[in-house]
Amino acid sequence: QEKTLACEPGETYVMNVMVMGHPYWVPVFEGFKQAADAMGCEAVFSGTPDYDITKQIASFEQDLVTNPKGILLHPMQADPFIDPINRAIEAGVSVTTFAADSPKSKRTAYVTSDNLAEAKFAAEEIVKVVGDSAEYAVLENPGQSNHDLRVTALIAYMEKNYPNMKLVGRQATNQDPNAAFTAVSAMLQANPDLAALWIPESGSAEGAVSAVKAAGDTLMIIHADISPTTLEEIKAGNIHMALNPNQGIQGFVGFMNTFLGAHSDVIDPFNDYKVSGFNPMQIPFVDNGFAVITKDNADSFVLEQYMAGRN
Amino acid sequence: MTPPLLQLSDIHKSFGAIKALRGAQLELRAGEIHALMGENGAGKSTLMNIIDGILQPSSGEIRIDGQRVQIDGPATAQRLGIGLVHQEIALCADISVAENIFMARTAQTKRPLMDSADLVARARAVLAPLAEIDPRLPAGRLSISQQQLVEIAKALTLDCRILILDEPTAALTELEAQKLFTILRGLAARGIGIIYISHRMAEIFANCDRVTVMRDGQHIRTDEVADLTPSDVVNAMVGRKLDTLYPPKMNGERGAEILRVQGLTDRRYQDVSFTLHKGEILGIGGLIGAGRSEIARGVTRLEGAAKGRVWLNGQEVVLRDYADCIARGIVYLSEDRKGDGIFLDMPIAANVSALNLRQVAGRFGVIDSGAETAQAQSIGETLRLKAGSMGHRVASLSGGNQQKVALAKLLAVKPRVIFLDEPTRGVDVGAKAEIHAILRGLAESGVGIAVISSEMPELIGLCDRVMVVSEGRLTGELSGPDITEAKIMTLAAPGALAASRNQN
Amino acid sequence: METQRQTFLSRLFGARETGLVLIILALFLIMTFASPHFLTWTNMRAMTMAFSVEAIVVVGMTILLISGGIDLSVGSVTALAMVVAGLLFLNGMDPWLASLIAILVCAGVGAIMGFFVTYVGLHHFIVSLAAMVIARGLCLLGTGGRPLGLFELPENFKWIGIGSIGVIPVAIIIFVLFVAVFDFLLRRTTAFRLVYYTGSNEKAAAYSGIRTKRVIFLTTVLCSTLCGVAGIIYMARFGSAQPTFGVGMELNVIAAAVIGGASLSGGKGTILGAILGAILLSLVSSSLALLNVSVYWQDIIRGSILLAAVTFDHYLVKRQAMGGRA
Amino acid sequence: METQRQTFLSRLFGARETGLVLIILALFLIMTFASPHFLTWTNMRAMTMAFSVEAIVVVGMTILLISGGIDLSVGSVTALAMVVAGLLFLNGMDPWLASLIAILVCAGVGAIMGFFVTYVGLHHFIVSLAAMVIARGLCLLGTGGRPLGLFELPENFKWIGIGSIGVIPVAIIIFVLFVAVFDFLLRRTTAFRLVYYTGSNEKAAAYSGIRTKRVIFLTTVLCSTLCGVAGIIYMARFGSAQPTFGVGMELNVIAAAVIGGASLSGGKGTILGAILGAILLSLVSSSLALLNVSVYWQDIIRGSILLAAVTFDHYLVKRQAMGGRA
Ligand SMILES: Nc1ncnc2c1ncn2[C@@H]1O[C@H](COP(=O)(O)OP(=O)(O)OP(=O)(O)O)[C@@H](O)[C@H]1O
Ligand SMILES: Nc1ncnc2c1ncn2[C@@H]1O[C@H](COP(=O)(O)OP(=O)(O)OP(=O)(O)O)[C@@H](O)[C@H]1O
Ligand SMILES: [Mg+2]
Ligand SMILES: [Mg+2]
Repeated sequence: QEKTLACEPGETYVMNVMVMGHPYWVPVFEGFKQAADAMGCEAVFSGTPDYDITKQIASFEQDLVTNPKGILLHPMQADPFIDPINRAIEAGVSVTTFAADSPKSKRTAYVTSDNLAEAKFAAEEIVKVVGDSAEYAVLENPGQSNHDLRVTALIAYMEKNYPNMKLVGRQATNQDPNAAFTAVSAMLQANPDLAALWIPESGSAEGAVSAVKAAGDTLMIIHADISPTTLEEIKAGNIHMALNPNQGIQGFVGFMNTFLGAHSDVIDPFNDYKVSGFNPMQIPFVDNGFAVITKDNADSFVLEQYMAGRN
Repeated sequence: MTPPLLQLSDIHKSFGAIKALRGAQLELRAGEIHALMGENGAGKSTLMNIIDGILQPSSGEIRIDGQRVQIDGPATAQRLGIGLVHQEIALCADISVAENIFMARTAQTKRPLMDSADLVARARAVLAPLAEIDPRLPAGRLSISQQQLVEIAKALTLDCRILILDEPTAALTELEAQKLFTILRGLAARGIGIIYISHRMAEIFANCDRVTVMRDGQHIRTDEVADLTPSDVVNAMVGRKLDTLYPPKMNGERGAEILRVQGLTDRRYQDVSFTLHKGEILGIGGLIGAGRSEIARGVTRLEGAAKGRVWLNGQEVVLRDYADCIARGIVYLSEDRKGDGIFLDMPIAANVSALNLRQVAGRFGVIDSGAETAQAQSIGETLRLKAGSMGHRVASLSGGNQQKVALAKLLAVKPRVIFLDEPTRGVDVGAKAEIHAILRGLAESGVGIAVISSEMPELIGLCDRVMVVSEGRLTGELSGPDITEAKIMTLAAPGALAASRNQN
Repeated sequence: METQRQTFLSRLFGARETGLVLIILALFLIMTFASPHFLTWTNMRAMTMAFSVEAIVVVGMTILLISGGIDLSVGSVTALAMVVAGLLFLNGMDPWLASLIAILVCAGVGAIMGFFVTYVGLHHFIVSLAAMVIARGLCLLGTGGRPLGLFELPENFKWIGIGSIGVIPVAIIIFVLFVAVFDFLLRRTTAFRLVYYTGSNEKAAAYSGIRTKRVIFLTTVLCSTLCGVAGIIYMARFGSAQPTFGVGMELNVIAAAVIGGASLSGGKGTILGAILGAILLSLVSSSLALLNVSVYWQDIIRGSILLAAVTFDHYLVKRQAMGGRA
Repeated sequence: METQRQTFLSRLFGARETGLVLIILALFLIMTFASPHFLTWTNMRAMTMAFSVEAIVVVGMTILLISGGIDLSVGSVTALAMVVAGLLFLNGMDPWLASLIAILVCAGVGAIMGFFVTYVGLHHFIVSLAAMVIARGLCLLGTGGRPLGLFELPENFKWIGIGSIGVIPVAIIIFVLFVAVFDFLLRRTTAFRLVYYTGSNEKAAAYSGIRTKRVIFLTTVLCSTLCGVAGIIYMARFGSAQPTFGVGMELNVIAAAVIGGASLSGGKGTILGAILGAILLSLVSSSLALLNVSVYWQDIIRGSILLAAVTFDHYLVKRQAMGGRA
């Protein structure tokens, strides 16, 4: 049999996520599809609309029923997916995780943007703008691992490298703009010298910026992810900057890894895969990088424009 | 000849397979008080609900002043001048008495704003001839008889030509009933036609002009009251002769003491002491609000925290709560069957077994539904309960039959002491005689029985001894031939206690 | 002296509300000592802004609860208003007209719920649950799950969300207006009294010739309509329409009404009480944020204060009821 | 013929449940034609697993609803069980003992709620709302907001979550057991009959000598305890303890019970009905996922099916009720 990298007719790959309606997935799946098209494969978007792990596991298992060649999975939680992923691998389905991992499972690869790198970048940016002895605050969303990591890593980095930076506020706003509005309003009251604000997602950033505007204050806001509103606020100069994971590459590379995991017969690496029985396509971690969005390049990040004319 | 005010002809109504009305008819003239009588479940309330538009007949026609009308709801009925006092009390518990009384007015008014002060003043005026009730109290705070009076007041404020009262006096004493009839006479004199439903024979014969008797959803006869005797009516209602209305009283000496209550005191009654004996039925008489119900609920620990001592069969007992009482065989039949007497949404059988499920359960507390049904069936039969099956919800029964379920629930536990608060409220004459016979039998078999009743003939006909309560105190006790209406009324009147003290 | 004070407060707020007012005053006092930033104009302003829009939804929910209903769809319907108005605006419609249409759409959702409740005979809970899911679906469908950026909204429109008249934000003025008007309507007008009657005992109300189905239908529509109004103000405030806005709002809003004396079985409640409930909930959240209490402790403290407040209020109301009888 | 069939089904499931069974059968039939993957063992297994643990919570909620209560804290309390057991295990305790303690902690939460409801006299809604917030706070506090990895749980413990007896998963066997036992208890035993009396008319129950406060207290505790059991099974299944687990679970669970005939005003409902309600909800979700319906349409379809099913069931029950009187 000829060793080529292309799909048989009807060969299908699935991208499975939680909270399917979330706009974050749109450019990721777009990248996934682009790669699938290039290889002549079918791409399917699946998962659960809810924030509910039992439902996501059920949808993952239902994906398996349809006999796909591989699944690119965003596991809502790490450990609950160990067993389902391993069963999928045993059944001969290639599984790659993205944006959230299940490290103890036998998935072949994990594609993500490096939250630690984002946090470090944000910390350095804050220090660059407000100096290394100022007051800063964070909003958080406890329970969601990537958001959690972005916040805790930044705090740890500051403590280690800039001991004069003072963390004066830390509030859970859970992506709710109204909660962020309340929390930031109170922070501004309690800390007149507050200089910078790090927010791990865009929903809270929207509330935060409207609170800052309502209070007539100026403050350096830097946040991760992007939404149309925060994009406009960046253009207007009310938000300093946003760090946005490279979603398209995440999807594209995610597909490639899943695909390679399914076509591992073309790979013959210099290691022990033959005796250990592992899939030769093993990568612990692929960084898809992130984009820095400022006033200058904001126009390239209008999702509507990007998606116009695509499905 | 002018057509009658209201004419119903050949009305049919079924609920599923049950045919509640099978060609009922009724003719009401302006200015008359027209009694409507029939056994429990004969279809009286159903017919009235059809007149008020709450139910739609399966077939038949309704004419007012000879004009055929379609009544699609109470609002339409009101526009046609029809007012109805329901058998079941339906008041808004959180809302003031005054607002309850004028609810229909508020619904129709064109005025945008409420005028509370005016409402209270007018409510006071309407209530005044009936009873002393503060119109600002929420209706839920009133006793059941006071609520009944509010229901009546509500109907009296309607600007109606046809007034229907469905057992308005079931929870009232003769005094209030008399006041009501005085008002009704006045209304009739102004040309208003009144349909009056009651199971109290004496009332009918003293106050009504004509009577229509129904049986099994059909019209039996309509006559001038003057042309009839009570036994004619009973005969028409039940389709057979009733020999005696009341069972024979105790003959000879009463037996051993079963229950002794001493010095019972709580907020609304003081120093109440009495005894119950084997073979004897004790009546408790008094006016509305005298505190009779509260005394019974105090003994049985259902309400308040009464102080006082209780002996059961000569042994002093400490009763902690009502569950304790039931365990010792002391039970209470509530006067408010809908509020706390029955479980409307549950099957009849489950209602009857509620006080002691163990009786119908096998090992490990597993309910034997066959035994449960059989129990309800057998008690139901003795009480002449009219029901399709013991599995039906109590809500589908007629008012009188619901009362029988409430009673069956108590009788099912084979109690040693029973306090019965208005036990025959809404029960027809036939079943009433049956219930009285059962009570007499129980008394003879050694069950202590105390009956609170607002119906004077019942107290006089049934009880061997009557104690009278006035304003929370015992004012006296009558027995044997001393039990007469006049003597009871003297003791019951407000201020009776002071009067009796003065005599001594 | 103490009695006199109580009577003064009682007269001002009605007996039912006095307890809540006392609790809120106590929290105010504590916070004033706990944080120097608490009793500042800006903080008061920010705190009021935080609940002023949701309070409009609380008004609708309270009226619906009084009539014996309940509405789980308030959060989604609020989001739906934002999305509909946002989409229409992005397609070139005048924002005011777009808002009006969005509010009408919300009213339509309420009418559909009302239809299923009154004419089909289903329970409010299940109908509004279905409506909650469907309305959220419509939001997703309309936006593809992406928030709509409405930065281009004209200033005169944004004014209702972020503008001020003098020093007082417009949103707060709108809030006070809605509360005052509906409190008056519910307390004093014959039309709204029927809502209490219907909720207290639907059968009794029907027997009195009140068209109870119509009352329930209309309160359902009113609640959804007010959600629509709130959604529009949120849109003006945030300059965006978020399809996921208001998830979980229903519990917060119902809690406010219940704390304020409304009952889930109908017939009870006042607008003023419900708003005080909303103020209490919001005050606690704002205070915890102001004191920068650890995230992990916030929920525990918030829940405990809620429980303590309701318990205290309960005893107060009970004592008053006792006293009232004397 | 048709009547006979109906009678057969009715006898099997009880009149109230027949409608739901018919609806579920219809969906089954449709799905079998719509997707070749539907009627496969793996799919059935995945679908059953998806609701089998939550169904245990549905059992507790149904009993509580019948007694006239409601519990919004089920999701947090389920998470609390996971967190408590997980922390104890990580500190070296035997997982079975840790689970027992966690379940007792949940029962304790229920007891506190029960205390506030019965002895203080607050409403279940507000008490369980406070408990929901507090329990969630405890979960966050215990874990620092991060899931606890419990990969080291011994196999014999994980077995209850992911093991099988023959081809049948243990979790499904546990679910069937709980449902069968509680359905029997509720239908047939004297102790659980008291729950119906209490919920149907609390005052009449008290006037029948039933210690209604005790009944309400115990059903509240039972519901929380069953949440604890569910939490432990989830932990065994997932091999982790998630502090944010179960957010929004309460609505789903209450919806299942209400679809199955329970009433928010108490006195009505059966376990079997509630479980059928849960199956219906889960079946719809799973089917939409299997058919790979666009996410933007899923909510709309889900809500509409829910509404249609409840409406259909309502008419069926109404017709039966008519006929049933015969
Ligand atoms: N909603 C209902 N569903 C089923 N059956 C009903 C319903 N309402 C009444 N019935 C039946 O119709 C019959 C007539 O009842 P109705 O209430 O009219 O009797 P009634 O003459 O008023 O009796 P009572 O003197 O006891 O009040 C009874 O057999 C009753 O069981
Ligand atoms: N000041 C008051 N405070 C509270 N309740 C009152 C007051 N006045 C009257 N009531 C109510 O009136 C009722 C009168 O007592 P009770 O019912 O024992 O009287 P009764 O003699 O049985 O007469 P009735 O025929 O009204 O039942 C009480 O149950 C109580 O609810
Ligand atoms: Mg009747
Ligand atoms: Mg009485």
